[in-house]
Amino acid sequence: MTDPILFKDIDEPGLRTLEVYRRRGGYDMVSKALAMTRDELVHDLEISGLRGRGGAGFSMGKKASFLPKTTMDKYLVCNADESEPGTFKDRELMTKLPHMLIEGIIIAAHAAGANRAFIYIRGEYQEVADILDAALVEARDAGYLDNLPLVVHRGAGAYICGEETGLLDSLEGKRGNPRLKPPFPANQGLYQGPTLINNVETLMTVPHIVRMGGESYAKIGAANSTGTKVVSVSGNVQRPGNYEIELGIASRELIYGLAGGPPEGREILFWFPGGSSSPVLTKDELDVPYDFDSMAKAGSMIGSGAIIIVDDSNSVVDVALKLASFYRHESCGKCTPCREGTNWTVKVLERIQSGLGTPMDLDIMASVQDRIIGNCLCVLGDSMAMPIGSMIEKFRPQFEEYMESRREVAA
Amino acid sequence: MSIEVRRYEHGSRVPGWDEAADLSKDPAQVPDPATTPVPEDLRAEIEAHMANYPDHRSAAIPALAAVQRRYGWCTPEGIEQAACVMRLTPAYLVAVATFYDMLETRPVARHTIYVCTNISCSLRGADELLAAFKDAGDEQEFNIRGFECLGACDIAPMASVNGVYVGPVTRDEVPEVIAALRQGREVLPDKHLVKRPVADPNAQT
Amino acid sequence: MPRPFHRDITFSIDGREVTAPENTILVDAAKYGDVEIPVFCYEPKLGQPVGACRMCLVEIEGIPKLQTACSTPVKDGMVVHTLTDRVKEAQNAVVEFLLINHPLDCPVCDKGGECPLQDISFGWGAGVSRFIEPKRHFEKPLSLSPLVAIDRERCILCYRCVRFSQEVAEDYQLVFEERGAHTYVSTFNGHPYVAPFSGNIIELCPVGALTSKPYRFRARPWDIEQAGSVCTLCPSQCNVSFTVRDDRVLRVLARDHKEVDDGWLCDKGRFAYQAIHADERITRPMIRDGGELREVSWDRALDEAAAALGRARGKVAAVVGGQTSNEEGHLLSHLVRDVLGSSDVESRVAGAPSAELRVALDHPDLQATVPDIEFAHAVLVIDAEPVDDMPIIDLRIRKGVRRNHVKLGVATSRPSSLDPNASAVARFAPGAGEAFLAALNAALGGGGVLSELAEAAGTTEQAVRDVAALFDATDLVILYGERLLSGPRADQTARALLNVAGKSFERGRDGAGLMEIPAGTNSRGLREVGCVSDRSPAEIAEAAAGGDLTALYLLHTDPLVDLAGEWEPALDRATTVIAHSMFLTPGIAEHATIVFPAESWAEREGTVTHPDGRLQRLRAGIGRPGDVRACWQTLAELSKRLGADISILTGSMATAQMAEHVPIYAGITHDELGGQGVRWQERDAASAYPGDVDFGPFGLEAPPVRPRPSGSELQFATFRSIWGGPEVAASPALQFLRSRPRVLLSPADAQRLELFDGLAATVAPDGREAVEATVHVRDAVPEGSAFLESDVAGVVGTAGIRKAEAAVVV
Amino acid sequence: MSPAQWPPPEGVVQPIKGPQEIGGPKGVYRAFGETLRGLKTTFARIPEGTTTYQYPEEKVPVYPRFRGRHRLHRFEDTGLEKCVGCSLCAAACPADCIRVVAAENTPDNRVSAGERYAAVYEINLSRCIFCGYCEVACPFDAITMGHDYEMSDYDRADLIFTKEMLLAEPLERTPLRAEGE
Repeated sequence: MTDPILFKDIDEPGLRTLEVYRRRGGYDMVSKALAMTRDELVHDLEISGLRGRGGAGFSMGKKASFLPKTTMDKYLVCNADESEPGTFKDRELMTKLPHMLIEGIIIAAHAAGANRAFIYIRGEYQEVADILDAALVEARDAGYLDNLPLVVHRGAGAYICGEETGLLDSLEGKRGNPRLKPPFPANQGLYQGPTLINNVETLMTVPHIVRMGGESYAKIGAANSTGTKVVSVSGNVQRPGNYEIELGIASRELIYGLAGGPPEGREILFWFPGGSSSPVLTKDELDVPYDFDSMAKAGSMIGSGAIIIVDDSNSVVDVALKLASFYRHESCGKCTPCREGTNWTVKVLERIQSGLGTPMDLDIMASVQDRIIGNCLCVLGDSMAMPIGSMIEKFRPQFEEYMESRREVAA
Repeated sequence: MSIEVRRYEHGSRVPGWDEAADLSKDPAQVPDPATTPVPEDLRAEIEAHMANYPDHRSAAIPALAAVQRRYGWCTPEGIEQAACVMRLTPAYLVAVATFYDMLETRPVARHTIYVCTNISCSLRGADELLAAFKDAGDEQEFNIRGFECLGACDIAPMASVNGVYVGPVTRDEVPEVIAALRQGREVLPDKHLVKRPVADPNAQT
Repeated sequence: MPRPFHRDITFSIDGREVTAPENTILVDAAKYGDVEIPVFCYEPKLGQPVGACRMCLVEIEGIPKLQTACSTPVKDGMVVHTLTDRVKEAQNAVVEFLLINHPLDCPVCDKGGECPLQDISFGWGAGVSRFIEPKRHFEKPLSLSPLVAIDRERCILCYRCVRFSQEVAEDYQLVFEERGAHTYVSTFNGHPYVAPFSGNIIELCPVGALTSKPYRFRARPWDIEQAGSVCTLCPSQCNVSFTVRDDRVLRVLARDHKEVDDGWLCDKGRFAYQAIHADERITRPMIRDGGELREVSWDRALDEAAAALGRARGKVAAVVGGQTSNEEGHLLSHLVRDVLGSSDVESRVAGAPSAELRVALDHPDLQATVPDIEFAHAVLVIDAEPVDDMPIIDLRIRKGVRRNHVKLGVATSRPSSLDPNASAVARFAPGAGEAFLAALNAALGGGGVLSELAEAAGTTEQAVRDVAALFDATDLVILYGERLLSGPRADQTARALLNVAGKSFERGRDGAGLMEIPAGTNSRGLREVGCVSDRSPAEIAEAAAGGDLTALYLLHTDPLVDLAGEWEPALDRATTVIAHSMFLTPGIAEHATIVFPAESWAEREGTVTHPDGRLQRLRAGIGRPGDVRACWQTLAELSKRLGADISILTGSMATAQMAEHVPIYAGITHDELGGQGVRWQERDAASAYPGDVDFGPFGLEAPPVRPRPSGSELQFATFRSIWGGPEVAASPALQFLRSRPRVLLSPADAQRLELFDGLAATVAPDGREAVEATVHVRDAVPEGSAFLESDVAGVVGTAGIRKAEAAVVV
Repeated sequence: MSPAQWPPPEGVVQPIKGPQEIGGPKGVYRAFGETLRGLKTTFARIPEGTTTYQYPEEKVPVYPRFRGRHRLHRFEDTGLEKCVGCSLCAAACPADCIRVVAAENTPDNRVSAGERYAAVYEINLSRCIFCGYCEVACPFDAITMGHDYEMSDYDRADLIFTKEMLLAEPLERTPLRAEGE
């Protein structure tokens, strides 16, 4: 295990202030990065192999290179609308290292040629937003933001605003409905201008890449999944929390070694490797290495890097209903399959819970998930359909058993 | 025995769906400054937000949040005032306000307690915690809501009390939270999220 | 902005090679190959696609996921499949999802039979549903406005209505509230959706969620016939289609014409059809007998009219209303001039510029077209409020600004609804149009002292300069209200306007030019067929009051309502007043001696000319009620009885007769006009337009000094709102919108005069009868000006305003 | 065969056998045999008695699915009309003999169960071809074909049946054929 990069000395008292952060070498990379040309910086980011930490896992350097080199207004938006159930790494990072984010934004804005930046933070994180605002005042006073107006924009509670185009609409002051793609934000994003959108963790990694150089950063982690990743482990584990790991370690080590595994006497029923929208894996799939490609091979995804452990004291139907209800609540209602499909799934699951379900309902539900996947405007519909679909596929006997027992209770 | 299937979510009808337009009202156009008085401080706050963005409409959420802070919820009058300052129709703002969970378009109590009831928290007893809160606090005084993931699964089950994250909260601590709010004390000072160290043992190198 | 040009490309759809313009949206491009892709939310008139309904998913080779055809522009060599199993599965899925919560109450639904959801479910749905949970049930139907009912159960959230409100009409009153499955269409806090164009959402709705209250349950699609014609209620001359059942107009729909109306209608055009079947309509000829108008036979009425006109030979004047068709105008002009030997046939509302200047202003080289507004670099609106004077142009201007970034300048006295879209706004004092133009001319380097002229116009130097900045644009379109060129100083104003136009664009350039927003529907056509006189209407009135004229012919107009000037004594003094009218408006009820029933716009045959020169054909959609006869027939008959050699038996013969006498319309026939009309400037006969034209630049006189109001007096002008006119007054559904006197005041003046919003006030214009009106305090009204909504437009001067007596009691 | 080949060549034309010679025993049979065979049937019916219906004193019974004059129905419990005025019958009618004008129910004037009701419902029975499509088209079973076939009248105008006439309880004038009859 290499030394932590983001988490190094993270609990040092006063790290939130500019003074302590600077004493620890903070903002040193700004001058180094600004001295590089845009192309050099983008190249460095590209060879570092840094992939977006927000969920999609797209190469950060490539994304920055897509922005046209015109003189028009360009924007950098930091996606701090961390709402994926099970994810809380950005909150931790922003609470403790607000200046590192600002430093990352300044460097990334240079890489993208952006002349205006926004941090879109979810409205629930009021304390974190206050911390960021305070840091922003310090940074502004210190002159770091002279050429880059940076505004912390607080959301007001909508999961869909974590989707990049939904976030842009919300930031423009509209309802946070996702937009059609193409055009992609890199061409027509915020206020119709080219826009680079990155997750908090991605942006905070940027100064470290500048410090280490892209090549040496690429040496950490697994092939095609370079670097370290902060993983949020929650649910039925003994030590829930954020852990910075080198990508590619065995999931078992992460869950049992770092987070302590499920409570005494319990076993893992299934687990979400990348937030609630990733297809679930069973306890037999604990040895899959924790990196982008291995997870994809196992039929799931790293997503935002949030592991949720469900132990065998829970019923898969209850978790499925919780999940489906969440997505129904958060569906923006713009496109038909997501709006109606999430609603339908919840209704069927509720009926199963009330004892009126039949095995045919499972087939219908599975087919509804199939009909959602790939037909929606954004990924929210898929985010429900994939885990629910995988639950029905992997836990059909449990579903049927549950229906049977419920029918008896109801009778 | 017949089991009642819930007709619609939460067993109730969706707010708004049964509402007709009141034909005696005038159409809601952009409020005219001449006939819409706006409190000076509210106007100043909204205008400051508007100045932050290239397009003043971006200030919709901050403006609505300001209205909510001032009036307790997004009152129709408050929305009209914000609309007047922003030169938008009130319908624009109400469309935005109803989209977001944290903006209230119906009257609510002064203290807000959001209990996260999403997967991670509910695996650790959040549903029982929410029930305990609902039993302990009355609706006139507390706006107690089960909320979607609040992004603090490490302290599950948790609650956001007037914006302050506390957790893990046990059911026994609920009366204390309620009492602290009533008396204006700090809520569970030892359990504030911002004071917690990182769980990662490698971080303290 | 030049209009986009697309080259043709070839792509493959369902195995057939199809040629279509490049970058056409796939849904439209597929139609070139006779392939239909089902859609709900896609509607190109509404702007950018939203891709919300997901009905149009298709497979495109090379792209792994299904794509929405509504948002994919077609490219050369693209290979598209719409019939594969994957696509069918997706289409079945979307239909099934949509029908989950859509009630199957088609038999009671007004949309049944003409419902896209029905058609698409039938054509692309699986035919079965696996959804066994109870459907949503809510109260229905609910009012959304006095004109529109909403049924939220049926709504499929396709975004069309809210997009219309937000992105076309830009009134932003109709929005989505809540989110997800709870989303519903609503307005703010229960306010009704009342806007000039609100009715369009009914036509846009692809299900029965939004229905027209006046049409509710009147007929089924198989009960009705559609009759295409042109609406003559305003100069927009929108192409409409009348829904006819049992010889009654039950509904008016838009008949898409890109060069005229872009497929939209205003609520007046959409709902005022009720006036056609109003009980108040005159359906038989009437003669004043013992002070009372009594119904008589046509023969008797024609005899009396011919006799009276014969007696008044040489002393006849005709006033022609804006809704008169070209044929009627021509026949009346023939009757008055050639048969009766008089010279006064006037269609304009007030004094107008001299014939030479008019020829210059209307010259084909200076003429802008409606689509030019959308594609110009800049548009300048002078002294007109499009939404009241020519509503559909308002939408066109907004479209240009929104989609093509056209720069808009607004120079008016009254605050305009277009102000928020404008990049330059200038407010000048009521009636100071001439001074403003002179100032603009000076700002453009045309001579004169800008500061003095701006002062004379009651505006600021900066405002004039802002407007002048628009003239950097290559293609500039200037829209001016007819009232700008009315009044005693019309000539000077017209010269200033020509000077300004000369600075703004090259003559003869496509995409730039002048366009008049006339006071009457067919003002341009009537001018061109010869309904212009040397005397202004006010002078005619004076002559009649003085006894110089003994017979007045009122064609589709009531001077007391429509015209400024002193008409009461004129009508009193004239021995014969013949009127063609649909309704007994005050002037006609009081003064007419012979009244002929007039056809409504749904019953009429003939042609009208759009302000940009497009001749369009009116076609009768329904039969004439009662004893009503065609107006051209009556006029021809009168000429004949008075000895003219004229024989017109059909509407097309009337058109031929008119075309024969108007050189620039030479040879026009109904066949040539077809359903879309034709611009006369684009025909060969346009060469008959006078060639020797003086376009200036002219030396300008100093504009007159404006009267300075004092005390409780304010500078004052009247305006006619879109809801004025007898048609609105006679339509039951539009009663709530009917124009009522209201006076707009600035907050400062209101405070000074101790008036508040909503209070009743007495408005006493200089030298006119005082009117009681409701006070509306508006921030945008400039201090010192007041505007009164009234049927008589264009009264300008000063007025004393004070609290009404009644207000004190309250 | 193409016209060019006319008249056909020799040998192609086959002579048809003409009528046999008159007379002989076969001739006698041919004269009376067929008549007798017919009379056999006639005489065999004599024991069955008379089958002539003495209409109009006596009426022909009809089958249950006989399509006679239309009826409109009401709900038995509420008394509301079943017809909602959807006009589908008018659309289905091949003779174009149905005219429906709908109107909206109000709380004060509730005629049918749905939002709309038929303010005017007319069937022009002089044009009706009794095909029963209206019955099939009706989504609410509001219109059915009754058994009455006695609709002749002296005035064509009287053959336009209004909603009131169609809704009225009809006189059961037509006997129904019993089962198996």
